[in-house]
Amino acid sequence: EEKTVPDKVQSREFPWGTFKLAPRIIEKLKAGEKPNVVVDIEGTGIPIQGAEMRIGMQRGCDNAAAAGMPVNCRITGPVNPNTSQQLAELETLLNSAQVDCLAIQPPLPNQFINIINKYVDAGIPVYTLNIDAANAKRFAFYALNEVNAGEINGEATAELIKKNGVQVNEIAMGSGAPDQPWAQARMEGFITGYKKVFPDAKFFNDAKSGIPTGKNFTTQEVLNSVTPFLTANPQITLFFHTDQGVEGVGNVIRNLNLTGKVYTSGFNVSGPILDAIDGGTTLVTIDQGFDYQAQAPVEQCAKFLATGETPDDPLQHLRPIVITKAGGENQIDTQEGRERLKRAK
Amino acid sequence: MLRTFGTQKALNNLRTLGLALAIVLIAALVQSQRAAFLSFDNVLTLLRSMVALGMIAFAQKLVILLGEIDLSVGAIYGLAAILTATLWLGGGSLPFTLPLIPALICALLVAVLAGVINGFFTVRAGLPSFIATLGMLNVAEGLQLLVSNASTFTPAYNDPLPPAWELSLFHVLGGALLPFGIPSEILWLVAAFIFFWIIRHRTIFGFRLVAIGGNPDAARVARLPVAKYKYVVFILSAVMAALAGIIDFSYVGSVGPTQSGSLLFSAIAAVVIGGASLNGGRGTIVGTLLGVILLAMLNNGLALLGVGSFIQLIFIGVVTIAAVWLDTISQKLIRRAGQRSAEATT
Amino acid sequence: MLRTFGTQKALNNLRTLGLALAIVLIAALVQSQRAAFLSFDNVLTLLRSMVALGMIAFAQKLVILLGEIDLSVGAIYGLAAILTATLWLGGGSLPFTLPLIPALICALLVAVLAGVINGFFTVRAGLPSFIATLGMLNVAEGLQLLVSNASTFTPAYNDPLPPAWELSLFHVLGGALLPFGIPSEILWLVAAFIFFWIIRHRTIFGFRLVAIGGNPDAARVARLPVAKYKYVVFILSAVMAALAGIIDFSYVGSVGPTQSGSLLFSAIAAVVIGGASLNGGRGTIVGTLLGVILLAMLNNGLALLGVGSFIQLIFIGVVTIAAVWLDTISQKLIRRAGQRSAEATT
Amino acid sequence: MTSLVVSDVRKRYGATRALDGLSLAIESGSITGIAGPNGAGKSTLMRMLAGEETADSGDITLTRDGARLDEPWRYVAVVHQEPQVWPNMTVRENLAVGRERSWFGRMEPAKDTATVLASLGIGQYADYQLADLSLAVQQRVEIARAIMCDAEVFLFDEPNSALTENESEALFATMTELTAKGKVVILITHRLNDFVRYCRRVLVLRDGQIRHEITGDVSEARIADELTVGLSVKRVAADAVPAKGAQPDGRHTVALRLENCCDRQKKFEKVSFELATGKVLALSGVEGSGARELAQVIGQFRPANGTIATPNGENVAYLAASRRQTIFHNLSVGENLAARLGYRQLNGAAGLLSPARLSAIGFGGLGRYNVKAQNHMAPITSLSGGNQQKVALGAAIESDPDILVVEEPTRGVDVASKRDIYAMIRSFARTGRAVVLLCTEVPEIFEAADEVVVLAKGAISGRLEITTAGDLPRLADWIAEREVSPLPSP
Ligand SMILES: Nc1ncnc2c1ncn2[C@@H]1O[C@H](COP(=O)(O)OP(=O)(O)OP(=O)(O)O)[C@@H](O)[C@H]1O
Ligand SMILES: Nc1ncnc2c1ncn2[C@@H]1O[C@H](COP(=O)(O)OP(=O)(O)OP(=O)(O)O)[C@@H](O)[C@H]1O
Ligand SMILES: [Mg+2]
Ligand SMILES: [Mg+2]
Repeated sequence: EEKTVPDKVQSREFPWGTFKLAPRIIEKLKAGEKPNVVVDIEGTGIPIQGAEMRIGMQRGCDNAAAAGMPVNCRITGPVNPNTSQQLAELETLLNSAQVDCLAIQPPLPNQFINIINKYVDAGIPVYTLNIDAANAKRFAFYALNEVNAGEINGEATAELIKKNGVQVNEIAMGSGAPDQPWAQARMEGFITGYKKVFPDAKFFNDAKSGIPTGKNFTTQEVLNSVTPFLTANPQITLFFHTDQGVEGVGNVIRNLNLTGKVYTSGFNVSGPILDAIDGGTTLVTIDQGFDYQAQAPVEQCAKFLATGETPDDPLQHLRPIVITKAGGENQIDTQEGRERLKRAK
Repeated sequence: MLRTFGTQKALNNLRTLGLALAIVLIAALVQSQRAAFLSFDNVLTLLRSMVALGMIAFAQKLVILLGEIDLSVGAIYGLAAILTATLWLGGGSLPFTLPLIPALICALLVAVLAGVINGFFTVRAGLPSFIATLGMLNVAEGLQLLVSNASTFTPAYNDPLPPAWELSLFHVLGGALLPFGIPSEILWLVAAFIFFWIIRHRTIFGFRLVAIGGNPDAARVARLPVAKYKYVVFILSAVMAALAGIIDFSYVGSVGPTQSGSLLFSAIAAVVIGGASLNGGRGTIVGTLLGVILLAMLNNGLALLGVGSFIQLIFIGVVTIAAVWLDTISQKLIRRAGQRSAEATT
Repeated sequence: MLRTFGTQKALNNLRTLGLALAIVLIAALVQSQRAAFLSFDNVLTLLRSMVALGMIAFAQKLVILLGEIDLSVGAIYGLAAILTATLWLGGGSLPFTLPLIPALICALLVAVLAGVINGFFTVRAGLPSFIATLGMLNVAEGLQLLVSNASTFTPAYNDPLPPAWELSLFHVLGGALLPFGIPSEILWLVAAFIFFWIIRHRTIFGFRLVAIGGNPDAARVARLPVAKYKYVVFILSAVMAALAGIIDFSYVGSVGPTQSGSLLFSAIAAVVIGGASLNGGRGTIVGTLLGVILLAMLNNGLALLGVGSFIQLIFIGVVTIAAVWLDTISQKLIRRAGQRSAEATT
Repeated sequence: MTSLVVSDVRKRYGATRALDGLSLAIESGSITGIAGPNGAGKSTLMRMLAGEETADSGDITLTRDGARLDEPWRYVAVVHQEPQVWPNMTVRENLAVGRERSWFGRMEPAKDTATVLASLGIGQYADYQLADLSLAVQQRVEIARAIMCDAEVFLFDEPNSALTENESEALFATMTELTAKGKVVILITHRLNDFVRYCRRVLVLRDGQIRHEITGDVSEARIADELTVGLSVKRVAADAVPAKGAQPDGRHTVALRLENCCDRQKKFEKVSFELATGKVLALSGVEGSGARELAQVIGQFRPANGTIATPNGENVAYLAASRRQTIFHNLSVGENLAARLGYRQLNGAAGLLSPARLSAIGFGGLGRYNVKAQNHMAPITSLSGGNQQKVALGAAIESDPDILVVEEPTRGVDVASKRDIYAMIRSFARTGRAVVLLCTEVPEIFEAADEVVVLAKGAISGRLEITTAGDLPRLADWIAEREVSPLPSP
């Protein structure tokens, strides 16, 4: 027997115009078949990010089923960032009508506007995650606010510096991808946040000229570049790293016997990062919750296809998970960080 | 049957038969699983995904024919697009902007310059082209970042918005839809194939490239213009990469730095899969096209089949080897048959 | 001065003089800007950053000496580390775990297998080694991701924690500090250099590799064991890559699936910078070491100087070309001087 | 009427004076021969004339009908000692390289390709890739390229070293035609007989200078005398050369047996014979007769069907004809000599390769094989063609095999060294080992071999003890007869 598909699902007004759900999807919903939700991300093999997003997708899928809105879920995308391959894959998926709702992370902000619009025009709802295409007809965007997250990190770091009475002479900032907008946004935010506490803080570099620490985001590369940098610049006593390379920075501080003299803060979690926080070399890290970034749009897809509900504000910022040694207000401690890590495995 | 053509010449034309066979096999397999594979739309998508790779691979073919290599193509692909974007739209670190057409010309001229520099260091300074073009790769990627200031450019949403005619002209380059929904980008692929096929098989230039690549010493003794030809080929390679970058920019609608991904690697792979020897002197443009098709089809087919991205890699590795192996075996069989038939006729 | 050695032999030993000169120049330049450059600690850092690259480049040197290429080294580097991690610690997609030593043996055996497969497709199936190892690259990267499930492994925080003796044994492999704070990893570099130098310059194996690479046809006529040697070299290359991956894992303390693309590229670049020809038959291990030093020093020096990332790339490109150019010029000069001194003595 | 004048040309390579103030004047009208021992500077002179290298000093002038021609090299066509051709292209394409007649379309050589190819006996190979063809065919392609050139001066550097008697004759007929058209034709060869038959003037080049000129009555003896004048190198004493057919203990044992052996590509079929120790066996036959392929099968370089048995597991050394297949161009002379050796000969006390032993082998080899080189560390590419050949052969002999198979052992080797090589091969056989030579020259068979086996159309058409043939002309007749028909003529 046919299920009813609410009008809100079949057609909906957006600031950019009217969205009409593809007839084949309507048929599918009527027949009670499970719709296909595809999460297409920039790099499925990127350390931490790839694995967490897969986990988040699965959790979103389970939650949707538990809420009575079962969907099929699948994660796609090149192993490494590769614009043309990702684009070609998206086109192929569209041609073969395999997607009933798309959650996508484009390689750069506002990239893939055309293909996103093609999906929406073909009657497929699209949500973006982690990296936005604000000019496209996407329904909503799920991510950290990078500037804001950087700011929170900067402020939390500064508070700890102040509390511990540490002398900070000069602050350097580095990144595996200092050219990327997200990295620059975090550095920008970090400066703002830090200066809230120490308005006169001296920065070695600005947000546009982050120290490069290796394109592949591997710890080896960070070791090879940050070790000589810290050796040559003894006045640097705080190093902010925009991504999981903070693990390598913690290693460097330990290897150079600078524990207690030089500190670092950064993004992402791993065993060594949490240990470095316990050991005192690392002050703050922000768990970006990649899993939440993938989970939210999957649940939203299921919800939209079932009820037609979608957020009015397209910017759906997720709250950054701040990890410090002791935890605190809006923060979690390393123990809780480890729990999260274990759950993610 | 084989006896009927008999001559070595006809057999030479079967060089890449095994590869063609492999492609047909793979296509049949995918089609049997997913009917959408050979749909009109998907074939267009497939062709579209071959454009940049094909343009770059054809030119790389000529470089490899000479026994040289051009590692800078991916970086120049990106640099040309970034230069076009920053010159035209502003917002990078350049202190001035230009209208679209001069911006395009500038980007292409920079590519020509890059080709000349590659040629200079290979021909005059006598460096291995691997080093000369590796240096250019790094320089071009650095310039890309420096010029763009690492930002992303989207003509249609730029502030200030370029004139409408410029936007539509730019769109026509690669993104416009022709009748039947054919993206204009595909025309470039067709044009490039014809251009390079003629260059390779029907001009004195291509003929001599084969000679130079086959035996550079003999070519020098025969006073072929080896140095000049190398310059031309490096310039051609850089210009094709730049063109590919620009039309991909037009098709995608936006561009950022370091977007060339695995283009360099795939282009060289396509050339080698297509039967070229990295030592030079061997291989056809049709072979390269088949190499490009194989790689593009594998990506397309695996995406269609919804194989996980990790298993995709394994598949791609195994199928590439299998296809080239099939090609090698079929070549051996054909040659043997040819020798036998030649014996019979003499 | 030149007169005193005079012979061809001595001149041959000066082959890479220009490169050594370039390295000294760069070192002097960086040192004049940052006194920390030649500090004991930074030299250790520099050496440490050369370990994996060096081990892989030395073995790649032998592959290239034969006129072949091994593109799979980066992927095998990653695969070996991931295999060790998942087999030992669990948590990947493998259904069982092993104690440390069997896990290490397994990882190395897989590398041997990869080398044998590379050898098989190159030698027996007659594919270009570019294709055979490109296939292996994809397969190994796919396996890496598949086996690890793209997660990260940290022995010291694993749950369950491995026995303490295993942890310290593993730590000793690459991470332990010897007297004067020298990381044990550096010993591997020294050992690898000595091992490969002896192989190349003081064994019949190395002597014949040069001959085979110089003229494979003549090698076949002379009945040198071409096929066997190719197998051995591919296996050696895979095993060195695996070892490098494992000791880097030990030094870093954690491992995730890496796309070690830049390692492959750097290794080949180091070999070519060091004076090898991709056509085979030319180049020394010392040359390769100099190539490795140049690349590592550039990265280290630029990081020390705190140059922005965009300009770093441009620097690396320009300096690589300049260094090899200097080498080419100095080789020419030396040869000319040698001829002149030979004339003078007769 | 064209004339070529070379005055006081000098060229040094390091310490080697390849040309040391060489002067000569050559007029069109007849073939001029240039004779000289290996490393005398003949090929260097050719390269100067063709503009492939520039002289350190001196002048080259070319005048036609009294008018001086600028850039003389533009009017020079060369047949190089080592063919400069394109293995990746077909024969026809090879002829077109550099002389394409249009810049667009299919590249075709000049119209008379077919006749030229036919006159050289390679018409049927026009569309074959050169890489698939033998050295002999490649050399003919090189000749065709030169002949089809519209030049004033034609230089032939050992053009017939891989041609049979008949083909040589055809080539010389062509050369004579060229002289009749008023072209300057220069011939370099180590087959003195060719000078006698086709040249009325022979210049003898030694140590980078023209040392002597023979005109009118050109005889082998006169040239040979000139060539060996003042030869300081120790010659193999005549009485040390073993007599033909002599053997260590008076008995020949079987070193290798072929039974019903067929080539995989049917170059020969059902060949059976035995190879005896202590003897030098020559294989002979025109290109395509299967003789070369048989030599390669015996040399274990070519796969074949049927029984190939070595009763005592004899090991075989094989030497190909083309130096492209025998010389390691990236190694020094000494390393080339040692390239086939193993652990026992090369390893020192530590079980590692011993540089001292390596250089001892190189040093010894230079003297033993009479190689003219700066020293054993010189790159092999700095040696003249003939000296490279001596090194290649030396390397094969150094490896001390039980069966030695050599294609064209003295290709490009001078008269004096030829004698040494024959002596060496015979002493080698006398130590109880077997030697197989693929010969294209009857005099070589006569001088070096104990026995000859002739192949025609893929089958053995005759086998003869050289001693029973008597003299050289009778041997030549006997072989020529067998080369044409597979069966004894009725
Ligand atoms: N497997 C194949 N399938 C289809 N076309 C092929 C195949 N192999 C070769 N061709 C094409 O057939 C045509 C004839 O090839 P051929 O090599 O004979 O041309 P050519 O004019 O002799 O070129 P060249 O001068 O390079 O030898 C070429 O255009 C070639 O690209
Ligand atoms: N490129 C080079 N480098 C160094 N020495 C060279 C070079 N080319 C030739 N020679 C030397 O110059 C001399 C003359 O060589 P050339 O090739 O002209 O001899 P040739 O008379 O042709 O001898 P052959 O009969 O053996 O071919 C030889 O001693 C040779 O070693
Ligand atoms: Mg052809
Ligand atoms: Mg010569």
